[in-house]
Amino acid sequence: MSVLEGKELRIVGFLCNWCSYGGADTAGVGRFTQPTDLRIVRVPCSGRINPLFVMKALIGGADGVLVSGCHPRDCHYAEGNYYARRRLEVLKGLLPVLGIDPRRFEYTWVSASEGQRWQHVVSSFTAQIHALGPAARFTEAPEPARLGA
Amino acid sequence: MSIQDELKSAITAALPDVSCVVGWGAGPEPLRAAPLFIRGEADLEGFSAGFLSVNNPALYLPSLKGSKVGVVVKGCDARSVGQLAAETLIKREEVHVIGYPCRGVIDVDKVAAKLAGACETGEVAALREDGDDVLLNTPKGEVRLAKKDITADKCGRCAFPNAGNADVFVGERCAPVVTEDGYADIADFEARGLDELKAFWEQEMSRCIRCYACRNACPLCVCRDQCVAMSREPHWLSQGDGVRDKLFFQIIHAVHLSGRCTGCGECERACPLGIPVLKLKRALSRRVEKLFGYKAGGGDTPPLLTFLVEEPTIKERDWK
Amino acid sequence: MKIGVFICHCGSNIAGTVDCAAVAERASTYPDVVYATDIMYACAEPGQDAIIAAIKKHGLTGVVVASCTPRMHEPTFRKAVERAGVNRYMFEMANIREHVSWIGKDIEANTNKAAELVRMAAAKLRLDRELKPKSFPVTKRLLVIGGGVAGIQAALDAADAGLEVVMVEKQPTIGGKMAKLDKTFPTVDCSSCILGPRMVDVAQHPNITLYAYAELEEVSGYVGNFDVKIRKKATYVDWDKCTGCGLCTEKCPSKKSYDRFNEGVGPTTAIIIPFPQAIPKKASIEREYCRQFNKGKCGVCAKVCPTGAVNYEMQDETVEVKVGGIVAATGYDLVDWKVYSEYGGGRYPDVVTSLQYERMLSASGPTGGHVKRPSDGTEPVNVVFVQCVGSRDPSIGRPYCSGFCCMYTAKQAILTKDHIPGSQSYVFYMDIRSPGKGYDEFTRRVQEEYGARYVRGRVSMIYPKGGKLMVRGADTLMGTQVEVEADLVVLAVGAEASANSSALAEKLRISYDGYGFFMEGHPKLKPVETNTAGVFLAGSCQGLKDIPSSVAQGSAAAAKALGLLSRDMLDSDPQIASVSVNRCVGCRKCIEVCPFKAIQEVDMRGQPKAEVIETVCQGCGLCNATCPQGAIQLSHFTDNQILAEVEALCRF
Amino acid sequence: MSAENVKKFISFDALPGFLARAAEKNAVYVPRREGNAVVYRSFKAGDEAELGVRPTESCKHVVFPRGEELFSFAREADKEEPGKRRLVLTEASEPGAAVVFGALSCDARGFLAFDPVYNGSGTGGTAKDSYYLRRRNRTLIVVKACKNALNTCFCNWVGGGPASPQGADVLAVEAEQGLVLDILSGEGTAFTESLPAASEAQLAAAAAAVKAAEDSLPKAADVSAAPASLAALFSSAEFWNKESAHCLYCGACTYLCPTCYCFNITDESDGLTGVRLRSWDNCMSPLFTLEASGHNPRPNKADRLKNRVGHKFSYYPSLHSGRFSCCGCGRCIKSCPSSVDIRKIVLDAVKEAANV
Repeated sequence: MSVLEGKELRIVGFLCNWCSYGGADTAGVGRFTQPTDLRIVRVPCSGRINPLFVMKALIGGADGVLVSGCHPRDCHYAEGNYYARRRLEVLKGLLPVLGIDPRRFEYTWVSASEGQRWQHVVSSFTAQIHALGPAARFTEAPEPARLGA
Repeated sequence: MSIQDELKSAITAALPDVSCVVGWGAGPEPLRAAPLFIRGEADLEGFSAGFLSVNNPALYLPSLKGSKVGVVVKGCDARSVGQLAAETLIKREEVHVIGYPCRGVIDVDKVAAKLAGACETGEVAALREDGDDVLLNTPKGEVRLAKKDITADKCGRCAFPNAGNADVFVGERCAPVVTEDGYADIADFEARGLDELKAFWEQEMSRCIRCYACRNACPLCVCRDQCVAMSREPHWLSQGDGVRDKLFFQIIHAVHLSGRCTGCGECERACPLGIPVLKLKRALSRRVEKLFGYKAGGGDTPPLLTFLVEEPTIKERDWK
Repeated sequence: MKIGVFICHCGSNIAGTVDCAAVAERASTYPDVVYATDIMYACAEPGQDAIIAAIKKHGLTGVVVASCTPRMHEPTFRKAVERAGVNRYMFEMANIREHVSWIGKDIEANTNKAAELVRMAAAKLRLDRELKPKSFPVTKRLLVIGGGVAGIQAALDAADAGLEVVMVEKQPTIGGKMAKLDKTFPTVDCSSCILGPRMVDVAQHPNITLYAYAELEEVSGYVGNFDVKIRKKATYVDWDKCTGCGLCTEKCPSKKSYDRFNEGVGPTTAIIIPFPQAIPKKASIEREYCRQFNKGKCGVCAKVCPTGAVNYEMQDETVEVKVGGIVAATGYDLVDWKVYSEYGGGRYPDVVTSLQYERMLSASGPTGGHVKRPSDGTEPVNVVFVQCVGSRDPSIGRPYCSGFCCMYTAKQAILTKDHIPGSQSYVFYMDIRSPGKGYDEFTRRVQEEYGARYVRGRVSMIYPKGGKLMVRGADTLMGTQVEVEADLVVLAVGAEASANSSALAEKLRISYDGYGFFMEGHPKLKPVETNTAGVFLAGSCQGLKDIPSSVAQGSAAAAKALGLLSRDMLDSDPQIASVSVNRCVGCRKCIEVCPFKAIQEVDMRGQPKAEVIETVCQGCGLCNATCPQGAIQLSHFTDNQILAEVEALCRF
Repeated sequence: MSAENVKKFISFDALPGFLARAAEKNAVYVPRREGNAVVYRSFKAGDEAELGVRPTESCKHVVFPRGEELFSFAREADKEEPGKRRLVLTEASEPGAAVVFGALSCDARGFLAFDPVYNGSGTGGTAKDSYYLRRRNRTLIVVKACKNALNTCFCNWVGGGPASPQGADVLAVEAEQGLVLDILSGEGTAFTESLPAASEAQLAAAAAAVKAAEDSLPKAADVSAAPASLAALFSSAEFWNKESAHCLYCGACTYLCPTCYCFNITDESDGLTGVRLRSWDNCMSPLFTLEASGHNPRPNKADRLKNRVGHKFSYYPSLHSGRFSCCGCGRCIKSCPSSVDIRKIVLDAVKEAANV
């Protein structure tokens, strides 16, 4: 699906159900205005997030990907976010070498009570992506334009 | 006794207790050896370990699980054995590891570059080692090349030339080429800038024929028949020829190896189209090493299968 | 598959900033969508009926409702589709209220976003599979953490209904904060007369096992079958032998111990029974004050004990209990008021906390119910009460109102007059918060009948002057500075979540807010439930509240627990992981990371394979993200489903 | 020699211009060096064709793309009846004419193994693969004869040679700073129309070059017994386990092979729109014979390697008048990451079967 031309960029969020999705709900209940770009994929736990989902979105045309889970020590499943933290932190090392601006991916922790923090995270991440502009798409042409040509 | 003879004795000594010993023998052409499965002393005849022993014999170990096998290893191969054991993908006690000091192995592509204009590597009729050089019989006459100019890149940053975990070690341990892998190659590569790197991968991956030699040559890719590259459930990739899917497979491979890759470089060597796929894995290895001080192959639990409640090295963004 | 899509207006909550009809029209072009409409209130009865009717009329096999958050009404709609014969898991929600209409006013952007969220939901739904819950047996035993009034109420209600209850209290006695109170507002009746019998009931109830001076060490398992480890701290007195005669406390030579129960108003002994009505009425040694432990010799208590109960070698002990549900009722602590240097920061003995004052007022307290200045033991005349000490103060990170201080201050002013008829009370307040039955009348009585002088303003400074304390503050109603010469100053210290509440929340795997108060499942509809099935909340641990509210919540938590544990079998959530044995290579990575030990290795024709223990799996999906070949998949959140959602957005 | 069979000549200097002109009309694929590989790329003015080093891959993808869209489909909603879906199929656009310039002789011969499978001749005309044929018929192949043999070459074992004209429209032989072009088809005539005839000296030099190349090949082994030998060893697990021990069963051999023609068909769809895709498949892959039940009649690499070798040297010849489905290019040997050598396997099989 194409983004709202000129208005939005494609930003995908992966949020754990218990904390961050709840935090986004809390932000909504509090009517904390946010940019409209973000589309949230709800998962049970940040530990469910295979780093490859992030890559799939980025290679598939997302301009930004935001992951958010429960704060460390507060995972609904006790340990999921600890694993997520390591995996996502490691993943950041892959982006530059692929030619993807590492600022297009962030992860953070937002609890179900932190509506305001969520508003802040979404607003600053969206602003960050807009500052970077649309991501260059990886070609699907069988023969890409040649280097140095 | 020469190293070759010592190795042969070590293999002979091991044979009664193992179903086979994996090593190297003569290959289809002078520049290339082939993995050799030694089941009896008769098979020892073709055995040779040295400059041409590029294949990583640890590759075969998971499929031989269940019976005791022997394996002759270079230092880097031994790291693969260590990692497989750490992940319980093999039982260490089922593997009899025979190590020897490795001083580097050939990179046939570098030979090709040296011979460019004169002949192809496939035209080399014979190879003879002469100290630090090799002598090649080519249609244009004998060519002398310094080994250091045609040695694989990984050997230039080798910190583990002697199989550390060998059950039997043959010969004098040699000094490591470096003590630390500085990942300078990755830093240089990254310095090319995002736009150029994106174009680089588009160009390189457009050559990919999806043969999965990279995957199948990887000793730590143990999903093999069940690899997500071809499965529909889960369906990560289309079967098309597009660059995005082909690149995405390399991303899958790299992510699956993060914190596990020992940098043996077999993926990149195996690629018939010469795509430098090891770079992605090394970028992740560099990060894993920086974050967790973890070098795969040492026998510790892979860092992504564990955690610390407080991660001293992870600086999270505070969103202030 | 035949998908029906229902776009809820939620009155104007959604329709105000989302063109719901346009979303429905776009949804009608999505894969497998055969019916799409907008609807005024999807959750209301007519809305649910319309969904059911559409399922029947169009033969729908899956439903997407775009409305509020699934955390709110997913169960509602799942039941609705089930009533129409569709498996409850063939249902997806798109959150177009909290995540769309309520966070922006741009109708074009909102409408487009809503349509995309519906597209994602439909894409996921196409890959949903019918799921059926499995039944598993329940341990009919309830754990109550905390023996304050809320915990006591919960325990008694549950025990009276026939449930086995295990109560864990970290102090040597139950009773909590209420046991320290002299009287309660607004009736000014005796606190211990109300609570005392309830405490005795706990001790005597055949269904209640009490572990006092004990703490929760570890919780594992899941709803219906929690495995709990309780650490019984060493009391150095064998409670099986102790009769509570109190001889040891009389003879103990270490008489300068801090009296925890009495908030440090007067010293106590190293071996103590906290107060006469303590339950259990058993002695325990406070090791840090005991000569035997500090100097290595004394042994007086051991010598005098008629039953030989004292045992200096006693060690902490761990008890393991299986329970089906857990009520957390861990209460509150007072804010550390000593951060306020303007109030002396603890340097002036005649500045006391409301709780210390409560102990002075209590006939069973260290002063025998006589109000005396700690500095010289004289009876005060001018007593100044300072409210909101540590409440409504963002500068110390306590911006909230503690809720009960206005009322207890009024009560203490009344009691002051009762105890010292010639006294004069002054109350410095910010606002008087007195909603509740008879509460506002109460605060009026203290001023009108008892002559307490209420000054609206904050106290800026307290300083000593010739044996008195000068209390300087503003009278904002008069617009003047006031200074009162006080004999005694009582600080109405605000409350905060009890110490280590966050650590307990982590053990229980429940959420807590920034202050450490536990998060209820829903602020309106699930006030005593948490998002962790089988864990309930009672009392101030969820948010500060007075006694009646705490008791009400205690009963409510018991009712919820009873509802859960009245069943012999529970249905497991079928949104759990399952292994494709063909694809599993037995690498054990999932087993290694599973936080619940819910995966085991099994042998299948000589090949090692992973197997999920269905009732243990909690559905976090960590295994799924770990398995390189995706052989283990989390039902309802499979790789393909998440990929379908991603690809609904990122495929160009 | 008829007028049409006049051999032409093009100098290396004139070649880029000639290819540029050809590229204006057709897609022209030439071997190009990329990194450590030589691959076929579409020629653009200014490009340099690599006619010295032998291409890493074969040119079969020009006729048989690695991933070919057969058609696309869409489910369109009906405005009047929103619940109804119309399935709209769109055929993939017709491929244009293509030229492969600088193919190896083996590559051109490889298509001769494809043809009977896809043009119906192997099935009595019943099964014709129009997708294959439409590209095959529009692709002109200019073979550049090899100057000498590589260690891995064995085209002479299977009826080929460094300058075999089989399957080629034009055969180019390097001589006198250019190429002598032997025109072998009508399309080849049209393609080379603008070029001058070769001189006698050029022709003589070309003939000498061909002779030298042929002489550089070792004597061909006799593999005439291979079909029977391999059939005899069908059940010899021991033989195949031994031969396949070091094989890592990737698809490099089959995907680089000019004669491997197997494919897979998948629908790649987001639910609304999608394509039916034909992509290369290979018999070394465990999925190749995986049945829906989960059963796989070729569960391990020995079974699969047996099929690959057996197909090329036994089953295929038995169906297609004795022709091996192997052109002897040796790419499977040269590019095998674990140095599997099909020549050795075939010879071992012949020897082993003789002993049985």
